Amino acid sequence: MSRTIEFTDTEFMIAQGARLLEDGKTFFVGWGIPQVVAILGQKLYVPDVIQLFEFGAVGPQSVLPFVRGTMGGPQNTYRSLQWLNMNWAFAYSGSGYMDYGMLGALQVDPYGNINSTYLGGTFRKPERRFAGSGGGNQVASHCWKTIIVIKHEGRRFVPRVDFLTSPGYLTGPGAREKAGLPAGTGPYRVVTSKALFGFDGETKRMSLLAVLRGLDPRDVVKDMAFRPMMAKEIGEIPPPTDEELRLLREEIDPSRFLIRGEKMSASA
Amino acid sequence: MSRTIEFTDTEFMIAQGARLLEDGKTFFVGWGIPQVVAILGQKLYVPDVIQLFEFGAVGPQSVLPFVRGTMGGPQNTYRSLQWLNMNWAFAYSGSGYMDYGMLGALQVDPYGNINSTYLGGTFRKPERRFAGSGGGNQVASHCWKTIIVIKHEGRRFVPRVDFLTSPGYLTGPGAREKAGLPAGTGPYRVVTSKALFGFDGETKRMSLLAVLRGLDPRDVVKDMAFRPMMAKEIGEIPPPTDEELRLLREEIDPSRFLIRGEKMSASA
Amino acid sequence: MKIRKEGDIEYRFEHPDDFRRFVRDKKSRKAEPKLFSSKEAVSAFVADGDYIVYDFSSLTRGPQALIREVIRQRKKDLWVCAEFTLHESALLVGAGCATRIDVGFLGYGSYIGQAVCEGRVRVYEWTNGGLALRMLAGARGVPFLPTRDLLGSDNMSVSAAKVVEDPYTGLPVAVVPALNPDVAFLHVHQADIHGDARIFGTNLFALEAAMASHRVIVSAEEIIDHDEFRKDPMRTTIPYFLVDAVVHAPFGAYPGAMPARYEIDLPHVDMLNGIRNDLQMQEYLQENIYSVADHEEFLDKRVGARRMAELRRAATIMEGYR
Amino acid sequence: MKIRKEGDIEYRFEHPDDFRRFVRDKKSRKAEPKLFSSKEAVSAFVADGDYIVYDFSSLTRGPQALIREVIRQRKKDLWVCAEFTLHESALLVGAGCATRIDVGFLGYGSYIGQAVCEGRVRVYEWTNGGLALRMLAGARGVPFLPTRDLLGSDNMSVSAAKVVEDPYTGLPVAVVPALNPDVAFLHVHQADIHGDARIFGTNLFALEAAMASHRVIVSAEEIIDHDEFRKDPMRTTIPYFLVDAVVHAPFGAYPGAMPARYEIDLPHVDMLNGIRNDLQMQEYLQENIYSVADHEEFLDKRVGARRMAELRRAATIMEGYR
Repeated sequence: MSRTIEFTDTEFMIAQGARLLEDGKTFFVGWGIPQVVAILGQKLYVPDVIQLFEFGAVGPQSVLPFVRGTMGGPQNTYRSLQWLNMNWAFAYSGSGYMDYGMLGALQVDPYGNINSTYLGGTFRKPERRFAGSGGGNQVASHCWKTIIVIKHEGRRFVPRVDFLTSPGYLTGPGAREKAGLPAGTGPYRVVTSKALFGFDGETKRMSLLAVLRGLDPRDVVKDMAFRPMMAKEIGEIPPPTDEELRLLREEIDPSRFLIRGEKMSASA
Repeated sequence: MSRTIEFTDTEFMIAQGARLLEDGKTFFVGWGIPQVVAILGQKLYVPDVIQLFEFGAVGPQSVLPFVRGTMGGPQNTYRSLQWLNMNWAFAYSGSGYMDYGMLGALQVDPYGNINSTYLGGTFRKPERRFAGSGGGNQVASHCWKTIIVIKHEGRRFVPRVDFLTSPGYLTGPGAREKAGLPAGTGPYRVVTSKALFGFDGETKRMSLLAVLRGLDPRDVVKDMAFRPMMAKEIGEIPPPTDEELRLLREEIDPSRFLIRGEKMSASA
Repeated sequence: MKIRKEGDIEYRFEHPDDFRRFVRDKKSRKAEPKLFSSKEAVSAFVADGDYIVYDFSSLTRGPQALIREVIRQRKKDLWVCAEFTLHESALLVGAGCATRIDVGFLGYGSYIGQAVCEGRVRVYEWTNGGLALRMLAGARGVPFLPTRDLLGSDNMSVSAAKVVEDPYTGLPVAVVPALNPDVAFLHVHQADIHGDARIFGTNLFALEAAMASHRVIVSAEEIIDHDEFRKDPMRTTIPYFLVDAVVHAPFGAYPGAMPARYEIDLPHVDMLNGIRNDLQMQEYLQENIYSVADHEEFLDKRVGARRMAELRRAATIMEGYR
Repeated sequence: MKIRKEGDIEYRFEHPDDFRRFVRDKKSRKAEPKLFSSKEAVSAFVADGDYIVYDFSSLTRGPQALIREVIRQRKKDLWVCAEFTLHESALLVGAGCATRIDVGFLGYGSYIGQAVCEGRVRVYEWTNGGLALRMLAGARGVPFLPTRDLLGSDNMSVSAAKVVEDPYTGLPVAVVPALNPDVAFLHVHQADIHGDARIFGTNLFALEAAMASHRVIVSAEEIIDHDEFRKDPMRTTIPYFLVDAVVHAPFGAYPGAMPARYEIDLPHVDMLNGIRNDLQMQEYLQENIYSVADHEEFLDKRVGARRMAELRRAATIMEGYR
């Protein structure tokens, strides 16, 4: 007999992201939801992951609860291996020491290019303006594998991003290298609030790998403004576990500021 | 009635160098005799001078006695304002914060170009090989005014250095700027064991400013392998004072390792 | 010539020789007392049209007292280096102080985004890494530095970053021009009256910014004896001869946190982030900045001893900050 | 392709992508115990033909125990980055280990100068600042960095530094290629068994070299608990994932000084500097290196507890070193 689990889309996105982390590896963590993904993962699955933050915290072991909005505060830098500054943080990534990068996005295109700058209009006259790159451009340029964490809203998946803030595979195979970006790097996974995407080895286009248990893959992709590739077998992602939800709700974000979202449910 | 002071040529060179220091200014200090000049000056005349060493000691107040050969040891870095590293040291000089540089030399030419690499033969087959630039090239390139400290031996003053290790005025007026070196910088004084030289504002050629009391300027320049310019009035430099000699002999270098040299005398 | 233009792109750039001359002629190396009130410091060293930079984040060790004083003095036409910061940009634009922003990170809250859409402020996209590198170039006295990012992105077209061919590999490499701001604001844990300063914890580019900027204003939670610095040179973040003014400003990072001193005032930050329009912005500015004479009056009348004590008690993580 | 040639000039250069791939594939990020004897560490991580770098000076915190072990193992054809060092180059050349030297500072004593004159070792002139910058480029993963020195000097013709036109000012600027050594030796005050390391005092480019090098051997006066590093992250010089081997080597900087631990053994250094010919060199090597099994036996039989105690007592300056 299977139970039904209730959760928000954000909770699912964070939980499935946390399960992707690889222990004993280095993660360059972007601002916002990626921080929560890294914290959940480190507490639950990958204690020996080394987080890096652009302001120079190397290997912190965060104190809970997570203080929303903050990055450089004492909670998020607690028990670091080393405290440095921004130019050193990007030296770690520039010289190849960062296995993974993890970033949020406003929009993403089939090649994993990220827009976090503006939506609609032009650069000088945007319809809606957002934060811009921060250190995202460096993270997406330098890290070996970039994980993009993004809400599963069709309008966020566009054939061409309004502004290319942080590079994915640009225009396709070989384009990163041709532009001068470090060889062998690029987007690796797109973690959404419904599904998980990878990138096809040949075409470098986004490819659906798995969906939340109970969802129909065709429904998952039908709102997307581009047609992703489909893996041979589409996997099924279990919903957040009790322990993931407990940790998120009681320890990481007791004010429920970050983990709120659309209500969902799935069988445990 | 004047006393006669007895001293070594090295002691005179150090003492007259120490008197050149300007209080409340920054000095990038090279290895060896320049260190002793800076120590004597700071103890006696310019307490608020800020010394900088290439290994990243900013503003030390050295402990005596001076430990010969050392630069980075605890004696020479005592009570620094800041301890950093080499790339930061050359950032201080690169961005214009170093008023003076002070360097030794094997050879110097009329434009104040310094050789500290080899003498005779070719680079690949030198007759005598020495230490090379160290950080001297950076000091002579970046600092506003470079002071060269060199024994007054005719063969050290050559029309053209065997190897241009650290730049003076290169081939003459405008040459530094044309090469891309920071504008307005260059050699300022040459302190020797007999005399003091400056550089002519127009020709940028070395010019005799003063000699040790009792010496004849013509004798001082006659051994030099190039003919320096002569200032309109050649000044007279008093010999080391009792206090300079006491400090050098009793506190700075009690083993007399560094201050030994040819015996000289002059009236006090 | 401190502003250059290439096509549509304006950028702050000063020939390294010009910056060097400023450093030679206008920056004293003397260990003199430099204690100023925030009013005096901002009045003396910040002019209309200046390019300003600050370290660190709005929520952590940001120089908030100095920013508020800039607003109180109604400085005009500032160009802001908005690296890893949040609401300062919104306040400076909302108050009519800033007209250009190098981004960085332009967050958060909707007010600043709206201002960009309305064309009330011009923005350039350098990215955080690009701005940090520009600051390092400015500090080293070189006209540019190369990097293997920015490449292939649209930031290249809305900044003055360029692509050059690496002379060793032939690879395309991005280069960014040096940045030498007019003024740097640094809020620190400890300073002496000459300007020697200590920051505990990480920083963005505190030393780079201090070295690269024409003028440096340090505000400090605590003023300590000069001798303390000489006893422990590894802990010096900034030596005095880079600094023009020292302001004693306890709670100078409020409403942000000062690590190991006090925590963030989250309700106040929420109020800031909730600003959606000019009416709300002007109300905030009136209440928290214009209507009080200075930082001290702001603390007394708008924060209060009780709240400050609470925030101090909330700062329980001391480990590593000393 | 780690050695390049332009005209007469050989230089060590690795494409940044190749170095990055090495870092990805061959450098573990796991916090594993890495305690080695100096014999094991040098045997495992130093190969004939390697390019080696060390921090700091021969007389201060130099990795002398590791250098002696390299000589004891009679490594061949090493290329040495001789920055701010003194007698190591002479010993490595005298022992037949090193055949190429990037200078730096090639001092002192007459032995090494004589070896250059006789063509027993090839030298290239990068200057101290140039080598430090090359190391920074290697650490940042960029193929080159620019600088406003070297220009106009003869070093340009006996190194692979080049002059390029700055894309912003048109100024001629010197550029130096990145340096990614095979092995870095760092002698530190404290390390844990994973490789986290602390240096007290200044350094040349300890973090740059650790980040830029393929392999990093840390020798430490003291092994401390990992937790100590996490309690005080500002004092970490090198984090463990850059480090391949940790050697516990008290008196590892002897005959040089370890600040706040022991002083220079000046008579021993004078003996070193007095070496004028090969006979004297071979005698020195035999007596101090070949004839003892390892660093510990060297300390017991050639230095002795009494002398070590004297040198410890002579280190009276503690201020700032903690």
